Amino acid sequence: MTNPMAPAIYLRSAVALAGRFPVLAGVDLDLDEGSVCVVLGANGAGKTSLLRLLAGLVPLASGEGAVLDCSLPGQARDLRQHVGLLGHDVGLYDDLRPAENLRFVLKASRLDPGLSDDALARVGITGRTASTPLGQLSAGQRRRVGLALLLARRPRLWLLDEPHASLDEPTRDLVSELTEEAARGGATVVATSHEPDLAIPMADTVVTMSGGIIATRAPGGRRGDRGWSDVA
Amino acid sequence: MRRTLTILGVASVALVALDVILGLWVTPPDADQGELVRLVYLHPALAWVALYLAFGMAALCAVLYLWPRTRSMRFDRLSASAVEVGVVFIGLTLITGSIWGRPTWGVWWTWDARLTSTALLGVLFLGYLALRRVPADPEVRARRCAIAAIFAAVDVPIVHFSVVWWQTLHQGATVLNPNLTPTIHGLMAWTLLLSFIAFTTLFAWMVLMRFQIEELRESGEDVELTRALEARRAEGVAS
Amino acid sequence: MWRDAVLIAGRDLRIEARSRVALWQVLPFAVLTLLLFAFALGPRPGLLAQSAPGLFWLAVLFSSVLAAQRSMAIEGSGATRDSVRLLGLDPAGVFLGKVLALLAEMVALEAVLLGGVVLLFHVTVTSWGVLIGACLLAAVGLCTANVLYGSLAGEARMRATLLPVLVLPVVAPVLIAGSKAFSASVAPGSGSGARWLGILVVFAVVYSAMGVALYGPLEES
Amino acid sequence: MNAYVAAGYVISLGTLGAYGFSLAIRLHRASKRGRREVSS
Repeated sequence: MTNPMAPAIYLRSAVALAGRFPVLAGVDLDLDEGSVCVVLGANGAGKTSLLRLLAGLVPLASGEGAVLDCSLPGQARDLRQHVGLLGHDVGLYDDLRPAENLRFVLKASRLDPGLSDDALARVGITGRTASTPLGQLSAGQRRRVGLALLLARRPRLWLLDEPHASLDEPTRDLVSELTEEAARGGATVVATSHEPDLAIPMADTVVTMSGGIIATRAPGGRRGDRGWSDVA
Repeated sequence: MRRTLTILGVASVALVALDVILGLWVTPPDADQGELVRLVYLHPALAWVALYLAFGMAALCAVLYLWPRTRSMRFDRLSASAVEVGVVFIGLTLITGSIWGRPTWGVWWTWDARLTSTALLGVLFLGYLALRRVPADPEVRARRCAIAAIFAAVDVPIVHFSVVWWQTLHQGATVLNPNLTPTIHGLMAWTLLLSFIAFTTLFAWMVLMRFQIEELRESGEDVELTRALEARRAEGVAS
Repeated sequence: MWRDAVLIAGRDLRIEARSRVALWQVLPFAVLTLLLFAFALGPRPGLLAQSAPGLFWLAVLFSSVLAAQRSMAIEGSGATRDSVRLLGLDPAGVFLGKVLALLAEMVALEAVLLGGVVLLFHVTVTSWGVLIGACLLAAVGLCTANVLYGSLAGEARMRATLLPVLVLPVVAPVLIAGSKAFSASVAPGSGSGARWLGILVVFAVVYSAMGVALYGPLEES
Repeated sequence: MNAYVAAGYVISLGTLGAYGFSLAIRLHRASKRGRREVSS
């Protein structure tokens, strides 16, 4: 496991490019293992690109970076297996049923496919919805399947892109609950959001991004189980 | 860099001019082909540049780009330049080939093994150029094009053998079409050699120019990158 | 590698089983091309039988490109591609998996088309061994080339038009060798079939090897 | 002078000339753009 002192995420003036455009123009970020960080900011500020950089899906064009002891951009490939990314589109196969989707991903990650059933039960995908192809489920239900995937894979880094967007009340509570549970279980969570009132209470750190850099950083409302919280 | 370009340019124009003068006026016509043989100072040289030089270079640069230690965008640009110039030469090889074929076989196009495989390779590298135009991240595009160039190069022998076997069964290459390069000697041989040198230099000049265009375009974009970074940050501060 | 290959092949075939695209779209297209060829060449049986080898392989070629478009569509773009890249599968395994899935569809397609050609074009095959061998080898060659160029062509909107332009010139030798092998299997006793099978073997081996070696960097893009 | 030979030479040299000329123009434009970027 990572030694407790080294931060789970360490970025120094990180730049990421989309073609010729610098979506990330010098990001500095430090996050500890097991902490929850919420990233606020306008559309186009670079929030999603930050998540994809942390997932090792976007090459670090310049600057320094290390996530979960994998240095970027060199060890991006090794980093990916420890990362769970959940965006607006859940990134699974519409023709397959939820359980089949999960079993495929679990087998690919060398995990026991049996985990899929209780993960789906945990997020409330049971009975008829469990046997209808993913394509025919609603956005909320698809998001739940995405969450079930994260639960089953238990990645060390959870990257959530606007997890609360377009969800009903119970599903939103489920998102917050599962995120808290994951962080308590030692996972590091980074979530972007447009709903500060929902996001801040569940976060140790809240940063705002604009113009491809981190503009402000403040502590969030979550009392870390370590009992400290520097009330700025 | 500019100086080498101009020297190469002058040299290639001079050599090609010399080749044309010798080829058209100084060298004697052939015994059985008559004046038509003058195309021999054009067609084989074009074909040599197109098939071996251009696509050999493209494949080599592609491998060098893909090889991690020697990876650099310059090889990608070199490979692309070689393909673009190569496609022009392949077009001319086909045109001069069919012009030469018209009086000898009476048709503009024959399914002669060499012409067919040249045409197929031409289409193959048109696919490369089509792939190159797909908007993508420079590194991603470079990687895709390098792999496409290697595929095409690997396909050359397969295409060659399948077309040659296919063609010989079809209508017997040796019987119908006289060997395109008749046995020649003396001044004609020297001119032929000159034609190879002239067109190789011309090829080198064109590839270098095309490469320089890409370099300048790229360096233009690097300059823009630093300005883009400042603009991006300013955009943040403003909002 | 093989573990991932089986996994990917299973996924692709399961998606095909659910969506039945190959069965209800690619197969009719293949049979349709046979009919169109017949309409083009006219009903005279002698002519059709004589050109049957070429027509069969043209139908197989175009259908293989269609099937490959479908197979690449499964990879999806954006979120789905991201989530698969997060799984850390062995690229060579992914490549072989996709080829195996496409191969299953192609062999079934070739079987149906073979029946179609024999029936519709009154073809009497003497040495089935050469023909079946050619069909299988060519299918491997076609599938490997199609999967490779499918991932090379990249995003969906470009791929529809780019894939045929890229892959058809490359698989021309398969068309040539296939047709010659087919006519060798129809003409009694002419032993030149082996040469064409040789080309098909070389093609299949070369493109499988390149796929295993180069699919990694390809997927990175 | 045989018509075919003439055609062959004219087409080849014409195309090569035109392509070379287009390269020269593109090079000139690119280098001008390159210089303008750096200087501005």
